[in-house]
Amino acid sequence: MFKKLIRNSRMKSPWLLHFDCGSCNGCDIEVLACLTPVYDVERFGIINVGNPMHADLFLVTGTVNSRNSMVLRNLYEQMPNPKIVVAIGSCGLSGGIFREAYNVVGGVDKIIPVDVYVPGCPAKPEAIIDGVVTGLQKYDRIVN
Amino acid sequence: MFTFTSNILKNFLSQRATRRYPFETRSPFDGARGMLLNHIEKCNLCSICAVKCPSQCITVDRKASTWECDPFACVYCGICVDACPESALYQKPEYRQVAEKREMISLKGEIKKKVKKETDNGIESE
Amino acid sequence: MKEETIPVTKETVIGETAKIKIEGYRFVTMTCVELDENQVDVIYHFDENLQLKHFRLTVSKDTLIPSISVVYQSAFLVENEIQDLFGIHFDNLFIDYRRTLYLGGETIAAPFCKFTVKRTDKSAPAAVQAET
Amino acid sequence: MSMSMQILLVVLGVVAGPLIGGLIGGLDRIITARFQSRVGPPVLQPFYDVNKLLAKEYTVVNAWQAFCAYSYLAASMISVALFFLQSDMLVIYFVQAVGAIFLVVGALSSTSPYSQIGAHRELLQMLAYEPLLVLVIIGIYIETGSFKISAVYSWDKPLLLKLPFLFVVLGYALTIKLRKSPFDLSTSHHAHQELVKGVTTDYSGPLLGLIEIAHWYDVVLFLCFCSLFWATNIAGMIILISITYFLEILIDNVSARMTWRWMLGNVWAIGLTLSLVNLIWLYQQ
Amino acid sequence: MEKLTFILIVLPFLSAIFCYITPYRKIRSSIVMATAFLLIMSSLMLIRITPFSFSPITVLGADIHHIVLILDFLILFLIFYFGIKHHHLLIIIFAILQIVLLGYLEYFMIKEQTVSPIFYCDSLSLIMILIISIVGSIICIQSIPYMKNHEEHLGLRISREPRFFGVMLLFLGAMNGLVLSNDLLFLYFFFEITTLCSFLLIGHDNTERTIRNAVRALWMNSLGGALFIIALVILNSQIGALDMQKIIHTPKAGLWFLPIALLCFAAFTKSAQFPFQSWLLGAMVAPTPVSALLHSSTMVKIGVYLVLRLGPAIQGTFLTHCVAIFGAFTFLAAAALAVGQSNGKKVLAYSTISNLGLIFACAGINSSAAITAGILLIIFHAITKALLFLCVGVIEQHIESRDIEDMRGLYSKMPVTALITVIGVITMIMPPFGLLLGKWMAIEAASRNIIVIIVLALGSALTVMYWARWAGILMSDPFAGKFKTEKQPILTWVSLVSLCLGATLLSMISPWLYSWMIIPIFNEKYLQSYIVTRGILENPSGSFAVIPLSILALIGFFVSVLAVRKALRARVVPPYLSGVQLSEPGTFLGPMNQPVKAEAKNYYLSSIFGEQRLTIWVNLVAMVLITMLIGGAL
Amino acid sequence: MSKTIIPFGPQHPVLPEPLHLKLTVEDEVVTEVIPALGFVHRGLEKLSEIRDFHQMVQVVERVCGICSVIHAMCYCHGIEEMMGIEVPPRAKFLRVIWSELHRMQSHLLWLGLFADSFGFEALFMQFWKIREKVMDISESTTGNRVIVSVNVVGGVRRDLNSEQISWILTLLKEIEQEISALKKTLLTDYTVTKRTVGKGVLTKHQAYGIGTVGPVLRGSGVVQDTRTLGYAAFNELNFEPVVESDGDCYARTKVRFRETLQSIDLIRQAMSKIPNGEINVKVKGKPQGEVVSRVEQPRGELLYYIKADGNKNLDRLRIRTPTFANIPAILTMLPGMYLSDVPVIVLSIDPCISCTER
Repeated sequence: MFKKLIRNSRMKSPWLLHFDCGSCNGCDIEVLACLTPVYDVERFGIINVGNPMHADLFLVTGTVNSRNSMVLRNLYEQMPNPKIVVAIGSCGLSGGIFREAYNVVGGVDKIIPVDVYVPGCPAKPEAIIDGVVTGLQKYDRIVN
Repeated sequence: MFTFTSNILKNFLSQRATRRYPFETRSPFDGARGMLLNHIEKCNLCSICAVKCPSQCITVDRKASTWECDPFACVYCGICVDACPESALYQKPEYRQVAEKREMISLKGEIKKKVKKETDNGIESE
Repeated sequence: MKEETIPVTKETVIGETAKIKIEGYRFVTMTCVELDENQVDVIYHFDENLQLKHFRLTVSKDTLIPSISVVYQSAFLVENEIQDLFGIHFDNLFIDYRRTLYLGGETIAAPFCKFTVKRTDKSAPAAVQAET
Repeated sequence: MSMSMQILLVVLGVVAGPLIGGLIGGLDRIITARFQSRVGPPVLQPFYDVNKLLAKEYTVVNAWQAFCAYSYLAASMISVALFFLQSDMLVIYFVQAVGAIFLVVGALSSTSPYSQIGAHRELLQMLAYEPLLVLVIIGIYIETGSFKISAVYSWDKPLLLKLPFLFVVLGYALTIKLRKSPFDLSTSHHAHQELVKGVTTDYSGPLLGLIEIAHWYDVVLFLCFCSLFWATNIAGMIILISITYFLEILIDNVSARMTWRWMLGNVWAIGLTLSLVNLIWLYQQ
Repeated sequence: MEKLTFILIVLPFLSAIFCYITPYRKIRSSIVMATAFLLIMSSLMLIRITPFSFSPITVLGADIHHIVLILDFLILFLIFYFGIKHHHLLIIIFAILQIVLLGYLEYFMIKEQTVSPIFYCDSLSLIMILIISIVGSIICIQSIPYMKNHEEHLGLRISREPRFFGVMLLFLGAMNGLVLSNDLLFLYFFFEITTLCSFLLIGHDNTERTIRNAVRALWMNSLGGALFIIALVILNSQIGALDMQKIIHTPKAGLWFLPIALLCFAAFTKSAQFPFQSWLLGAMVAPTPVSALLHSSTMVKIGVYLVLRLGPAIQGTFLTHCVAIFGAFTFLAAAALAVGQSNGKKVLAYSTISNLGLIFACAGINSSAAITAGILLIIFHAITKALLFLCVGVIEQHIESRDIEDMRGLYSKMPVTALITVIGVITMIMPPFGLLLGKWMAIEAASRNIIVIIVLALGSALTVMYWARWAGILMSDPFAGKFKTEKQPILTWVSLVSLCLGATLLSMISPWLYSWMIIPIFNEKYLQSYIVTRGILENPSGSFAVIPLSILALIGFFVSVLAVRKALRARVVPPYLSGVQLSEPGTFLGPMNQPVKAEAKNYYLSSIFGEQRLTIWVNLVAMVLITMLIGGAL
Repeated sequence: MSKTIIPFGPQHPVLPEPLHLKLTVEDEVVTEVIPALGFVHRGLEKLSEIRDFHQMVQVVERVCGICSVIHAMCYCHGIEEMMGIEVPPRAKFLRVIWSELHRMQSHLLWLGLFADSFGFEALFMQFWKIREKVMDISESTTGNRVIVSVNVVGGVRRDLNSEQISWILTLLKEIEQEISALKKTLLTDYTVTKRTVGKGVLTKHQAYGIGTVGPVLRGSGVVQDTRTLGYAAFNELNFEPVVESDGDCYARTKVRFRETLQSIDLIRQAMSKIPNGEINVKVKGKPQGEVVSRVEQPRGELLYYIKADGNKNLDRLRIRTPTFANIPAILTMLPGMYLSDVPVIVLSIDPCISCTER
């Protein structure tokens, strides 16, 4: 029963960390929009903690470039297990329209393991919520 | 100091602004630019879309007669749809589903021949 | 460009800038354009009451260009950017990032110089080492 | 009070404390969401959060953090237990201060400037509210003639009638302790602040869960202090607490976060003046 | 009885002479240790025979009065000499004033009446003796390795250790004598010895700075001496006897309060209260054992001891209110100034002043609860502050800095000392330890005094601030893994650990301490304030459950220690640095790809609590309060 | 002194974007600021060498998601000027409508984030609630919420029908009412003004001298708004640049708040004056020459330098974004301020780092 309680709690309280890893802001503001009254992800217990030490869910938007890949890896390593990474937007998935630019390494999955990909340019808030939900299901599978 | 009180009390008493997605879904607006699909039976494999695509995510191989699109690189601009001479490409108003793995759309078409085929089942995992 | 463009040289650029500042112009930005293997155009854009004025400085890439951040301090940012992207150098910068404003250690030397450097190999994402 | 009765009360305090605290936290979040015309989380959300945190990977920046987190929790627990034992108010005040000090010391043990600055702001917050709390206790003492909570419960008139200003002063302390705007300087419940999460920045996983539980105890303790102002009947107590807490949420939602300079100046100036007025009035009688 | 008092007072004098003349370090160390042992033993044996009084006629075959008189003049002339040597006008004036008044008192006023008894020992004296003998001895023991290290560090060719230990032991004897004296002339004599010892020890290192500070200490303490002797002259003319007990029990009339007020004033100078705090701050240049012994745990307590002694005489008067307000003000102001300091010894110095202020406030409130609070504060402050000073001394010799900022992450360098320091700090500010018990009593006792209580409330919050941040940074990063215990001489460990145990364990038995030692002090003027049941101190208005809280604290402590053991196995992550941290601990990748060390310094709020900013106002207020005190007495 | 060195960003909850500031703080007073950029640098100007000038429209839209329409518009103006294309009048008006809608959503976004930077969460929520209505307009008229992608060289891709126009007008009315309801709090509340008034002051002289643009410049009392140049259809609309004189964060807030209302007015004017006709023209040939194109972004003046030599790929594309011009202002404003004011002041220039670094 205790295990079930924890499992239940984990599913109901994913705290998110959002890192803009070089996106055009489009996906970022959609992530932020998720927190606002119209989408209100706090319904699912999600709060933006802004601190890798507290987070369970890592939302990454944007292309990875040579400088921020270090930051990305640092943040990922600082998060305590279990954790889920959601890459958001075309840029986060593959580098998007900037794939061929000289300072772009590529998608987020080149640096850290990505659990859920949310396509879109930019991904809509609904898609981000879907991504989080899918992520949680995966999280549930991983942990239990 | 408490100038905001009336606003929040009004909020407290009135309807919430929240759309309860995913329990209630709102139908998408007409003309919303969502996922890119190809009526491959209409497609002529002319590769205009591949040339026009700003993101260069479409590859057309006329020899192997395949039309490939990297959905994770598509930027949903709709330029290819506008450019398609056969109106084979179109955008659904919904966005593409989230995925746990990388995907690649690879469709087998034929030049100037029309084949009856389902449109949506061409998605294969890489 | 339809606006007035004044050619300047490496020696006169500071003086001209100082003069235009006295006239009430405001620094807008600078643009660097590669002309060929050796030459670049550095275009200075100034503005007064929405009227633009440009300086054009044509120099070779190895020239040490005097920084106008002594006149318009805010120019340091764009000069650093040009240093990064074109590999040319400015003298006497307000804050000199020494070509680290945008680029990390392993990125190609001067990405915007198309005549000298070809496209980089994107296949292997280089590991980022922080220390330089 | 018999021994068994005392033990019962202690157990009640220690067990009910976090339950009530968490529930209040959940209600707080729902009401806050309503104020912002959102739906908000389920009422049990704080429990989910803490449960999840306790089950997370144990990571530390510095093992000393663990000592501080446990000590904070212990001190908060003891202070609530002492309250339920109807003990001496000043002792309770000192014990809860121990918890706050350990929170600060734990935050100082990390080299992250965010945590360090958070710790110093927490100290400044303590500097702001602790004198006020002492004065509130003194006010109650002057009215009832005893520092013991049992004496307050046996007092036949509601204290609020005699100590209205001191109740406002306690409100200041409560706002600071609940980490509500405009005083959520050292850490806050939402992360959008210059100090990330301030004192709790470098706590993670189970230790953060413990700190959250300790915070619930603190909240309960301070609300219990509020309830002393209408100790004549239970209904009065509950109504008073509810109104006070509702006002706290309201203030949180209608004000921006201020700076500690403003806090020290404002809280001391207004708080001390109000307490002085109230105390002098009490002495006159 | 005679033997015990002989050991307590005269033996240290003799040992001091031996220490001064022996050139061998080993012999000197043995003398110091033997004296320390004897002092501790005899002070413990004194417990059984207290209270007692006795009047020796001769000491070592000579008339005791003559010896004291001769030595008294000798000391005054010495002070006069130092005044001339260092060209300090005030010292010269005060010395001459004292010589003249003492002569006048001895030869014109006192007419063959002997004070009886000369020595009187009640519980208050006993507590003081225990503190002096035990804490003082431990400090002396610690100074053996400390001074060795100190001199090696300075690279002295001729050791100044004989002088140092001579003065230290001399001081112990003088302190014991002071608290036992009932004859005020004796008291005055010992008072002057402590002044001289303080001067000699502050100036021990013989640099320009130490001498300047020593001279400052000398003139301020001479002022105290001068006030003392004026008070004696007036007292003698009023009641014709310089007998402490008689003063306390004589009904008051006329200008009665003036000498008492002057004695209080003298006490303030000795306890370095505002505006005389500067000598104590300056005294921090002395070797740390000196600061521990003279300037925190014993000598500065003379002032509060005097006022507590005189307490019954001024009960219920305007004077006592003045003392209370003055003390409370000092408590607040010194705490505020301590917040602005980053120098560890200065923080300790201000904290000492602040605590002395609190004790003065207790003495001024002058109810039995307040007196109890005052005495508890004296006991625990002496132990804890000695401990902290010794810790700072050890740390200073190790890291060559006394700045708090440099002690950041000390745990990784010297774990045991850091832990002991943290325990010391914890005993300063947390229940159920003795100092907080004292503070609790003080606040409850002061609760009817509106000005005092507000000031105390503010001051106690400030106190927490400067202690907590110090304790915090000692345990700062990096903490991962195991560290080796640092190497220290065995005597250092003995002294640190014994003081540490003293501070913690004595707190646990404070209820019994109260019933054994403090209750006997109360007489017809004070009603017994607390009753002790099952380790709970209780009175009608409040209760402090010392033993239950101690047990809970112990449980909490052990749970926390277990948690640390568990945490040592946990994954260590770098602290949050906005994601740009590098593998080097505490550094981040800054602009221009340069590694930058993230630093976070404590807040000293120098714009609010800075010394330059506050001192002048604080001194001004203090002078107004003292004027009020003297004026009120007239 | 008690010197503290803080890495502020790149991951920091106050900054939605990765800007790194090395802050040196003494007792919470900032003494030195050194910014570090490059966390978003993609090098998209360089993409003009491998994408043709039509495709570059979509690329420059993604310089910045918050003002994508205006980037594309500026780029298209430049190319059109170079190639001598006359855009149909209806397209010009549509460009005005969408760019002003974008300005509105950008300002609402900023007002929310700004409220958040001084810890006023409820106010943040209200602004973002209103903003969703603007996003709905975007989505329904163009097909995407953020990157609307309506501009092409030679005109626009989508048209508005009369039904949509009347729907937009009713929504605008609601939005106007809701924004006005927040005016009192944003501009007069004690705690808000305490945090904004007098913070990060730039005098008129300073603001002009260090080359700031947009609301930062206008907040310091300089009348300069690129829209007065009359690009697109702005020459046919009636408006005055919004100017405040105090030069502090409060003045900038006021400028942006008033501009939001001004945008509503401009959209209404544009909708009432919109002519019928074509929405784009066919583009023939290749661009050649050198041109500087300027428009007013929500954050200020945006400048494109385009050089082409007759190929389908551009020779050089240079984008000077408003934040790039405003970053030196941060360095001027921050020293001497308290640490708690840092987010407020940094946000007061409305930083868009992805613009700055491209």
